Amino acid sequence: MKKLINDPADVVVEALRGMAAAHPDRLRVDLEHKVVYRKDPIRQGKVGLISGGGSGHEPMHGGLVGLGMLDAACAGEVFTSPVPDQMMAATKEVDGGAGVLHIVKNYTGDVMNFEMAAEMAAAEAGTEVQSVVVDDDVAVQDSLYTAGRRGVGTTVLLEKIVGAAAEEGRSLAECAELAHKVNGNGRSMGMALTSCTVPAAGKPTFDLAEDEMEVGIGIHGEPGRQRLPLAPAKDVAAMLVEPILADLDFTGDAGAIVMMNGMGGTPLIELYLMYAEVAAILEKSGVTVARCLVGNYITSLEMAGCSVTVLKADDDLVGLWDAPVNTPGLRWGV
Amino acid sequence: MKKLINDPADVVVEALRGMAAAHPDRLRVDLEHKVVYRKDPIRQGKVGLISGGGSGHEPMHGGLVGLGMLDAACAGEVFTSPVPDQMMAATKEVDGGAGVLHIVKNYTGDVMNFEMAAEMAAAEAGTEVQSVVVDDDVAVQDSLYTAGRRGVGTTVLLEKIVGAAAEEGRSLAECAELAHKVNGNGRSMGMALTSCTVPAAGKPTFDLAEDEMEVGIGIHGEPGRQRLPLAPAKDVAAMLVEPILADLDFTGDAGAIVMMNGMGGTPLIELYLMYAEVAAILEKSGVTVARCLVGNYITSLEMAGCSVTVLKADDDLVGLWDAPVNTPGLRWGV
Amino acid sequence: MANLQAFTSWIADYAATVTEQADYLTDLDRAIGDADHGSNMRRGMTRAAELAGAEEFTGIDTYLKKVGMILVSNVGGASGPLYGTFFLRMAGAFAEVEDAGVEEVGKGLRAGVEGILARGKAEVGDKTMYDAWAPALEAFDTAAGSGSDLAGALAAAAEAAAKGRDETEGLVARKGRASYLGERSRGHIDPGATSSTLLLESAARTLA
Amino acid sequence: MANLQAFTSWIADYAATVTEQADYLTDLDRAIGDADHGSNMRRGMTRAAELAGAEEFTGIDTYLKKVGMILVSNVGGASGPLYGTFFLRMAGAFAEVEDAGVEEVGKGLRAGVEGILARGKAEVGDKTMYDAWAPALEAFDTAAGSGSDLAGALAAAAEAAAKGRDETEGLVARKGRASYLGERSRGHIDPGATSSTLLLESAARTLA
Ligand SMILES: Nc1ncnc2c1ncn2[C@@H]1O[C@H](COP(=O)(O)OP(=O)(O)O)[C@@H](O)[C@H]1O
Ligand SMILES: Nc1ncnc2c1ncn2[C@@H]1O[C@H](COP(=O)(O)OP(=O)(O)O)[C@@H](O)[C@H]1O
Ligand SMILES: [Mg+2]
Ligand SMILES: [Mg+2]
Ligand SMILES: [Mg+2]
Ligand SMILES: [Mg+2]
Repeated sequence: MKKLINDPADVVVEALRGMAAAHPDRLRVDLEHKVVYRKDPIRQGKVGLISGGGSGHEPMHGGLVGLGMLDAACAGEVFTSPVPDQMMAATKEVDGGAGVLHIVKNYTGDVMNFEMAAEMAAAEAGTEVQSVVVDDDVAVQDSLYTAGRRGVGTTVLLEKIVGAAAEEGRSLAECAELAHKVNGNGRSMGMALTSCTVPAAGKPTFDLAEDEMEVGIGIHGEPGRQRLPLAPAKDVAAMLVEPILADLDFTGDAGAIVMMNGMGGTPLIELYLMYAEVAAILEKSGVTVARCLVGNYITSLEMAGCSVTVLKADDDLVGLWDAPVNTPGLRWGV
Repeated sequence: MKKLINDPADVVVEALRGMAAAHPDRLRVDLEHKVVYRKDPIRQGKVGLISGGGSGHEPMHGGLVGLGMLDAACAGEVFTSPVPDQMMAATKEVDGGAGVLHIVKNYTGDVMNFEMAAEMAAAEAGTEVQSVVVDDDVAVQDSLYTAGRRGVGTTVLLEKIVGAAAEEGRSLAECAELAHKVNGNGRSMGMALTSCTVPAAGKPTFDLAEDEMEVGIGIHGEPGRQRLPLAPAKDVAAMLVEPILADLDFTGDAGAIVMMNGMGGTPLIELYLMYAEVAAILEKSGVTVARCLVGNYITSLEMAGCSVTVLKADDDLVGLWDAPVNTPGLRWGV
Repeated sequence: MANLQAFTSWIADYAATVTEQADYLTDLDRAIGDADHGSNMRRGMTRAAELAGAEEFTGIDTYLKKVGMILVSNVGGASGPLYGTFFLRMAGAFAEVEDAGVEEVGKGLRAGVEGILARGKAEVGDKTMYDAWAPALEAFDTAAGSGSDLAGALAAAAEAAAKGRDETEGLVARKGRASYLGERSRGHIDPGATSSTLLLESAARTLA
Repeated sequence: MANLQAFTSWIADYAATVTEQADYLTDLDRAIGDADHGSNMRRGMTRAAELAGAEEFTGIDTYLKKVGMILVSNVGGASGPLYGTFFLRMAGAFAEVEDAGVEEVGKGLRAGVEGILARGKAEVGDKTMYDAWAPALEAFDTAAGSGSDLAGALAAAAEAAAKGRDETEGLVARKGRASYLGERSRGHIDPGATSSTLLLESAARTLA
């Protein structure tokens, strides 16, 4: 296992220490609870926004804490959802009297831990908590009888948009409604060229031959839906975008917000090349790109690969997207 | 070779096409000459800032074009310096009457191609061109009889700082002087956990065993100065920072601007962890960190590894650092 | 009959077991999950054995409650809430019980498994830990009903759990992370069903 | 005697040679450089053979000048300016020469190599292409001085270049990318000295 780490058991807390050292002007890190907060206490009357999940997806979520985005991010062990204690601590801390929204990715572990935290927080402090569960991964067939779709790329876009809404003073109910809308409008699909290695496990989660790729992966180094022969970027782009377009109609007036996301080990030159292919398919399909992001935003350790997220926009969403944001991972307008 | 590409021969131009598609609001890309420009023509009276080099180091340089930074970036083939025609075209385009500064990394090829371009531009259009050659890599022993040190991480910081100076209206002579000062004050050192693969070559530039690392690498997938057994992050940090501190005294009042840079295949979680180690060593050595960057800024395709850059600052440099910048790779204040 | 001491041994024994089997459990999770079930269980159970071992308890119930809390607070993932809830609910069955016999332990297991069901909402055949627990409970009750003592009932439960665990191999997952694999989840044993079987085997060794 | 036709064959032959040897040249560059010398030379020479081949030229000088310009404009890296300058400077020696003999070719080679020196400022022993060119020039002149014809002089030059190229193996690089490796550059043949030797061998095949 080739990683820039010390003891595998200390990876998360040591990385958080680095975040604290790198962003003393913007972040405050509770190393005991492994929670990243905005530097300044929450503004009274603002809805508190919390997310969290297993580590290994950086910059999500800790790098998305800051003005116009999250108020707190709870970091679990690598690929393991955080525990309720963390969410409870964060919930108490970012309760500015207007309630707290939990942004949860749809994984059994995340959902159960956030659920327990919400129950406990409600019982203990009387904080009003609402939750949104993100489930946007079209690689997974949706069904009442299964765990449903995974929460992947839309999470990043949702945190930006709902973060802006909370910043401009919308209520908890409005923020929650908006979050559900964003989740309903967003779809993602990912693929991997290589596996990744969980530090504590010490070896790759799966093996891929030199001429193979996994299509339909999530963000936890899990194998995908299909193992296929390695294909040119053009074909990979089609494999990612077509199932997204087949799942929802994105040809609205306001167009779409698109994210071409890297899984951690794929360099920017390839992401830009892939984005050219994705943009071409979208254009041919009549989908206008209103805004886009190209880069590493929701990753899977050092996995090589990428994912595409398309979010059907409207004027409200685009306006919130353009609102100022100041986090280590996403910054504009300030 | 596992890459998200089509034909290896088309990688650079296709990635540029992706940049153009992703940033239509900020960039304009001349695909024929492979030059990335700011969207808006140069402001009359502003010094034009050009850099360029082989591709494969993204976001540098194309992703560093924009307000407060570069006016144009010339993209060579992967790891191959651009040709004089590109620099000439760019020089003509960004000549706002105040002259043009070429920012060149110290590689034989880059230096010679930029030299030819400057000669030709001067002869043809009468544009006043000055050059700064960045040579900050302490892994390479400096000597009059060799090609000297490589230009690596300091290039990014220099482009930011001199970009701000040009933006605020400093003259060509002042910008050139500032550039030389930044270069004189900056030092870098890098290491690799894995090699990278040049698309046209199709196989890794070097092979590293599972328990080995290369220390003292540059940014072209070249082997480093030393092959050593894999070490914990703490020791790696010391191997990178100590030669830097031994080469220059950074204990000034204004402190230092520090960049913890990833080589392309190393995820952010490891870069933050490494930054914690680097920050600890700097603190123990009496070096105050005035500003810092943690992320992928000057990369070597999909190589796993990192580099550290330390730039001795003063109030002028810190002020210029804080000035607004709006590029795909670096953005604040706007 | 199992007293507080026996329950403490159970937790210690299970902590040792999952520590020893951590790599195996992680390997199972690598095939159809995210390669962390072994480290999750090791982290949680080591803490539980240590922390709860360091305190004095007045009863089985407060002890098991503490174990559950430690798991909830230290594991995360799917297994943290599931095993945590299991012990928290189980604890409730031992209020004022000093020496637990086959009846009390049977109640405790049932309460615990109901907790797993309440949290995870799995059904038999979903390829989760419940595929070990459901037949185990049934076997326990059948044994107890036909006069088995605690040792016999736990042995029957452990045996049934192992069978249920083995049968997960043929199933397509409908719950948990493995469900994302669809058909590809078939042909692999479920990690949680495996750690659950280990827990019952450990109980059979220590509680009677 | 070599006319324009012969020089065109030279460029075509060399383009074919570096295309065939591209992987080998890149492998040499992989060991002590950045794994692109083969693709650089192939890209540049293919263009040169194609583009210059498609045009009509009035003389050797304008033809070689065009080749030089194409290399400068299409190769980049260290080899682009070096080989480009070589041909540009060489071209100057053939003004108004229709049939080049041993004397003119000697002058041309010398002018070209002076261009390489002016650009690259290498010395003998720096482990660069100049380590092939310096002995090659000397051997050419010695042969010419002792009455060799163009064929003989070029053969002598190519042979000396090959020897110089082989000797780069024992050297520590002081110029170019390989210099960053310090002692570790020893034990590898310089890629540019190799492509330069190929250029002279090609000349020996085509120019006489
Ligand atoms: N809804 C559920 N109900 C019961 N057990 C479940 C459920 N979802 C997952 N599990 C169990 O959890 C195990 C995985 O645990 P673990 O790997 O520690 O957590 P995670 O899946 O979050 O990485 C699975 O093998 C399965 O037995
Ligand atoms: N200063 C120099 N003078 C002469 N030749 C040089 C010099 N620097 C480098 N070279 C030659 O250039 C060759 C490398 O060319 P190439 O790989 O195409 O360019 P780059 O080094 O830019 O990748 C070296 O093998 C060497 O022969
Ligand atoms: Mg997990
Ligand atoms: Mg090169
Ligand atoms: Mg797991
Ligand atoms: Mg090279």
